[in-house]
Amino acid sequence: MIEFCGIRLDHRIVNASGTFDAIAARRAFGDALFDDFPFAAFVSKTVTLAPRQGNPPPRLWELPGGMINSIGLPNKGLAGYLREDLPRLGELPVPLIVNVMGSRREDVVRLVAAFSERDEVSALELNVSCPNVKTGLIMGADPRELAALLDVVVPHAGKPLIVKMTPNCASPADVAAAAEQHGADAVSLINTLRGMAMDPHRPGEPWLGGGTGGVSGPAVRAIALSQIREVRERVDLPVVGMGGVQTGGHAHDLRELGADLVAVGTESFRDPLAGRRIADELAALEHAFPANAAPQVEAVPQWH
Amino acid sequence: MIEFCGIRLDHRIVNASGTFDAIAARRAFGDALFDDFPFAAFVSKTVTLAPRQGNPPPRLWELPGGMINSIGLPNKGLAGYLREDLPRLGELPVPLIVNVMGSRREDVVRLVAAFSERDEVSALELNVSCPNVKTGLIMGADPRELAALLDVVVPHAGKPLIVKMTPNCASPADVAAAAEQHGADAVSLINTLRGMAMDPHRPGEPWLGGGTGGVSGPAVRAIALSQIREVRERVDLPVVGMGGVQTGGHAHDLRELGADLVAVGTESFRDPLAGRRIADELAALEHAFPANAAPQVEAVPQWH
Amino acid sequence: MNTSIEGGSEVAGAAEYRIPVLSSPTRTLAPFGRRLTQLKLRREYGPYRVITVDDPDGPRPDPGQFYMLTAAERWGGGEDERPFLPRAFSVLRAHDDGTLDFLLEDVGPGTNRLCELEPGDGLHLLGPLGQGFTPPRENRRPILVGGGVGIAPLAIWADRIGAAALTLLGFRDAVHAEGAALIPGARIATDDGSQGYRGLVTDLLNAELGCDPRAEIYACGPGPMLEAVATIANELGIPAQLAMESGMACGYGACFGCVVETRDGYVRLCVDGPVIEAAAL
Amino acid sequence: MNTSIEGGSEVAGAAEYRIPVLSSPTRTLAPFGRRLTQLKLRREYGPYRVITVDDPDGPRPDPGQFYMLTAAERWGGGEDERPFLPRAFSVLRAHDDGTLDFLLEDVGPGTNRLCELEPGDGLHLLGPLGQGFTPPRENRRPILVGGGVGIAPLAIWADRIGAAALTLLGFRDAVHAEGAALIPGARIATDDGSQGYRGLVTDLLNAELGCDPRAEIYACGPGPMLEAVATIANELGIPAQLAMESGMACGYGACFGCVVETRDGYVRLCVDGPVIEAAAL
Ligand SMILES: Cc1cc2nc3c(=O)[nH]c(=O)nc-3n(C[C@H](O)[C@H](O)[C@H](O)COP(=O)(O)OP(=O)(O)OC[C@H]3O[C@@H](n4cnc5c(N)ncnc54)[C@H](O)[C@@H]3O)c2cc1C
Ligand SMILES: Cc1cc2nc3c(=O)[nH]c(=O)nc-3n(C[C@H](O)[C@H](O)[C@H](O)COP(=O)(O)OP(=O)(O)OC[C@H]3O[C@@H](n4cnc5c(N)ncnc54)[C@H](O)[C@@H]3O)c2cc1C
Ligand SMILES: Cc1cc2nc3c(=O)[nH]c(=O)nc-3n(C[C@H](O)[C@H](O)[C@H](O)COP(=O)(O)O)c2cc1C
Ligand SMILES: Cc1cc2nc3c(=O)[nH]c(=O)nc-3n(C[C@H](O)[C@H](O)[C@H](O)COP(=O)(O)O)c2cc1C
Ligand code: FES
Ligand code: FES
Repeated sequence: MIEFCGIRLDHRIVNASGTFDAIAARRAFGDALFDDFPFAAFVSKTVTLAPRQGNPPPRLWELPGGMINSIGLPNKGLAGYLREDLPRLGELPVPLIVNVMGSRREDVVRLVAAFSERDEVSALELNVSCPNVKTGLIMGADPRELAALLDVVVPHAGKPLIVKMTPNCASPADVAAAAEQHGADAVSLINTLRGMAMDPHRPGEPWLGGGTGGVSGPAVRAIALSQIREVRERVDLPVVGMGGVQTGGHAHDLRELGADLVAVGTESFRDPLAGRRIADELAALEHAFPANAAPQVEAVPQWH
Repeated sequence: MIEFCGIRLDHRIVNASGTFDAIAARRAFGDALFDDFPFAAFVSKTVTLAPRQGNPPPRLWELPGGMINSIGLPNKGLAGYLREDLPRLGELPVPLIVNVMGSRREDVVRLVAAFSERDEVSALELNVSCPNVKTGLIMGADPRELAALLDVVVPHAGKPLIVKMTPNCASPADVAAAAEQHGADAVSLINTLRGMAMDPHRPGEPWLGGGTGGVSGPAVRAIALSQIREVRERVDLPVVGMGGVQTGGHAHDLRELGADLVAVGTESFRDPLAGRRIADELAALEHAFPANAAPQVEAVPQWH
Repeated sequence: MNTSIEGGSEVAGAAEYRIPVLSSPTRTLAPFGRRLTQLKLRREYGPYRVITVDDPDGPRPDPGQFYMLTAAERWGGGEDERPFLPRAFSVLRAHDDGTLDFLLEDVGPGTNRLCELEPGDGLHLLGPLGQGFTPPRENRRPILVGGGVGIAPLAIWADRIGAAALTLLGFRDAVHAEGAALIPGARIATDDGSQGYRGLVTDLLNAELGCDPRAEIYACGPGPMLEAVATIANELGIPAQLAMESGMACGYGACFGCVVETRDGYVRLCVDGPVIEAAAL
Repeated sequence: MNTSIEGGSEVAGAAEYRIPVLSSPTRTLAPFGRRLTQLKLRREYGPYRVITVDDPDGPRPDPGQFYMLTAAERWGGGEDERPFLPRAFSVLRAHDDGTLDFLLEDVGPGTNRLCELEPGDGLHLLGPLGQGFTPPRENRRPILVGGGVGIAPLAIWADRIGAAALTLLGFRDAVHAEGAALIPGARIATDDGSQGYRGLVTDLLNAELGCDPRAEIYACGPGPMLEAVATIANELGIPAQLAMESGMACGYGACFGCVVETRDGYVRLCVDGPVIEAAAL
């Protein structure tokens, strides 16, 4: 048993938002899913205030050691989610963390307030990778923008609030510091890196229906390591580390850098039980080499 | 024959700064290097005002489809470079583009002014991936910071000035727009993405002597495509596109997105003649499918 | 509209009859987690390859269900350093000895690597997944329509519904038509006339429906063929169950990457399909 | 200091004699660009593998020079989806029929893939690269000291300088010592004493130098062995040419990744080495 933001968890592996749908998985695997649930907590896909159908297909492109997705955050919207999904997710054998996003600060407040009232929900994850329709800035890419958002949202958060940072920014450490100073309870990173692919059959045209997409998987692991380390060195908040984790060794690397929890995303597409395997491998490694509370690594030159 | 910033070039493939050393290559291959020089122009490794020895080894880490380097910009410094290297580079059969960097605006001014006076030099590339020692901001990650730098540098630039952008920023398009408005003659992108690797033999310790490094190669190509496209859609400046280019097809993709020149970096490590092969493959493709002046792609949602 | 994104029973909406793929009681569940297994046998049928894979612990799949396959070794390092993700394949046949047959066409790094596998080589298998075919509605005779590698799910379906089934298969040419040997008694059309009827398999279908429209169509094949079948079926108001394809990352509803557009919005083909009613499109 | 980064003749500096690897007139140049060639033969020597590669168009390499090798197929897709970059290997021998021998030890995805290659398989080859050994200074007898796979450059060097050369080789055990067959007449030490002298090859070297210190040492092997050799040589003021290793991306001076620290600063091992004078360290 470990504790994260006051939530008791069986182990340190959770799913990355949007990479595991417990409701669909139950349709495919039945109750076997519950008997051997791979994650210590379940993180929902991003929920927005209004329903979203998502981007037109194709939504996937495969990379060397990874993929690009332009799913476009399909979801039922707050009302539909509260009505249809939350009750079913309440049946899960592990704590539920609901991931929310809005392009207006008021929207985020409404989402956070609504989920804070529900007992099924143990914590909230705030996806700040979208632009603020008013300022045009990506909410999570600019420390001031994030601070302003948190100042209006935090008072309405009745549950621990995890800020899901975007890697598409100049200084993740500055953003994390803003999150810490303005009342976030934890940060999670990395989200996907903006990327695109060309259509092999139509020269000059993008492959993805959404034009651009987000890069994930082992291909981004090196970038995740440095952003997680940079953030860990700056803030004392609990950190959920993710980005290309495929093995207990990868998870242990993040633990060594100071991540409290490790999220598994793309690897679950290759095996729905990957989270369980990684948790077991990590447990074995933590037994062999206990992870350091603080990272052992010194400050480094920023020039390459 | 094509033209770029008033320089006449045989084709559209150049080397990426720091990935080909013509002087060392001549020691390894002799004059055969000149008989079949792979690039239409030669871009130097970054030159700084003071000499730099670079980062302690190990400096390399291999990734799936790419690598991380923490070379640390070793160079002889302005004086040594002018004295020893420039005369030798003057013998090259192609135009020379000198890449410079400084952490004080005055340093950049001195570098730009000094190289502007030399006939061996056809253009300057300004590496803005370093922090400004005064403001602490990465010079190329923040539009205002870059604007302020260019305002003092451009008046001293007696040659076309190419801004080598950093991909580690929130909005490459905003940075490119600042470059355009403040007198740059072209932009080049992408530089390496900040990344790191853990030492397989020492748990918790970074592998690279420099701690973190820069990710390059095919692993970053998807990210390069989207940044180049984003920039091309915003500015009218000539664009030098790079990032994981391995084939004429990859180069043609960048041309389709509106890149004027394409730079080859990491692929040259796999074969010093890669640039020549890619130039030939690109020529064949441009013959088959002429690249569009303007990119055919429409604006896209920023959400994934 | 948006509700259809989670799939589930809402989708039927205005359709003349409920979409069985979404409401059908019979969906064979997959064991949770991928299984490491072995290739036992491989055979060629013209340009196609049939691989027989051990699956002693798996359940018997429904016709029309699919599996996600990954070679246990060297999954990666092919063209463009791919593949990385698993690949989806309809089950061609399930045998009593607990083996499964799959029909492969080498079109890229994933299928290429799977076609390389030799008896004894390891592969990972997840499934059976998705929603398969459902029996014809009363007094409708089943007509199976397949194109190219798309004949795979029709073979196991033909086995199941037996003699009743009339099977029409289309191929590029006689070489590709060697695949037809997998469904004895099928009528064949080839684009170049090098075997059987010269023309499109949908011509054969039209002829059949001309004689007697009280049929239910089961189709699998290239996109354009399925569209043609859907148009024919919808115009005549004949039910057609289409086994469709789309690019998939996970195969079990996790990534939302495999959506196809239906009149009710996007549905995930891996959980709400791969068999979709033409009337729903 | 910084000037040494570009390598070149400045490095010698305070050293007792100029560093020949940096000033030597004899460096065989590599043809520009990698060449596609074929594996002709492979043999086992205990845990080591010798591959013979066709190189009709390449020049004859200097002893101590190296090549960058890449398998033409499946370079990638191994452990961690690697390798991606080419790998550096000293030339073991160059034959009159235009073939080259390399000695491989499987330590990771790159060497593993190269060890898999069979006669007829393609590989890319760039070289010969770097600066090799230079002849002993007058009236000094050459002593060759090798450890493990590090015996490779000593074989071609022994061929060149002939009978004069005394060769001392160290291995983990008798199994690894099978590699010694590549240099007939060599004296052998093993860590576990399972063959030849029980102990370190540097003990044999010390004994030799005890009898007669007028020698020049040529060494290649694991880091600790080379350090021990350098210490011995520097203490006795005996010249020692060390064929060193470091991680390389390009092999021809392009990446600045392969530096080793010398008393004059970092030098690129691929252009200023791989043979470095112990006195320069
Ligand atoms: C439910 C279902 C059942 C199927 N059943 C069968 C079957 O029984 N037999 C069979 O042979 N096939 C079947 N398929 C199709 C099979 O899954 C694909 O042919 C296979 O995934 C192709 O993978 P590949 O790596 O060989 O080719 P890919 O390289 O993936 O090429 C396939 C197509 O994907 C696109 N593409 C190209 N590069 C990329 C990239 N980097 N990322 C994403 N897309 C790319 C192109 O349009 C290309 O034409 C089925 C598919 C589904 C969804
Ligand atoms: C001039 C020269 C001559 C050589 N001659 C020979 C020879 O004759 N015979 C021979 O067998 N070898 C020789 N080598 C060594 C050989 O080049 C290496 O053993 C080889 O490059 C290892 O590659 P690999 O993929 O098999 O192993 P790697 O996985 O590269 O492992 C080798 C070492 O690299 C480090 N490493 C692990 N993962 C990574 C990563 N992702 N990125 C970077 N480093 C990593 C670890 O420390 C590991 O121990 C020579 C090297 C040089 C420089
Ligand atoms: C298909 C897909 C969908 C995703 N959807 C979401 C999402 O809805 N909300 C979110 O915050 N992150 C989303 N992500 C990002 C992941 O949560 C995670 O940050 C990222 O994939 C990096 O982890 P990985 O490399 O292990 O996949 C998605 C990622 C993928 C691949
Ligand atoms: C080993 C190495 C050294 C580099 N040195 C420099 C440099 O000195 N200055 C610079 O502007 N970019 C430098 N770069 C970045 C490249 O110029 C290029 O922007 C990047 O590698 C992406 O291109 P690629 O994927 O084709 O390598 C370096 C890249 C590598 C791999
Ligand atoms: S393939 Fe992932 S949701 Fe269908
Ligand atoms: S290996 Fe690239 S400079 Fe030596």
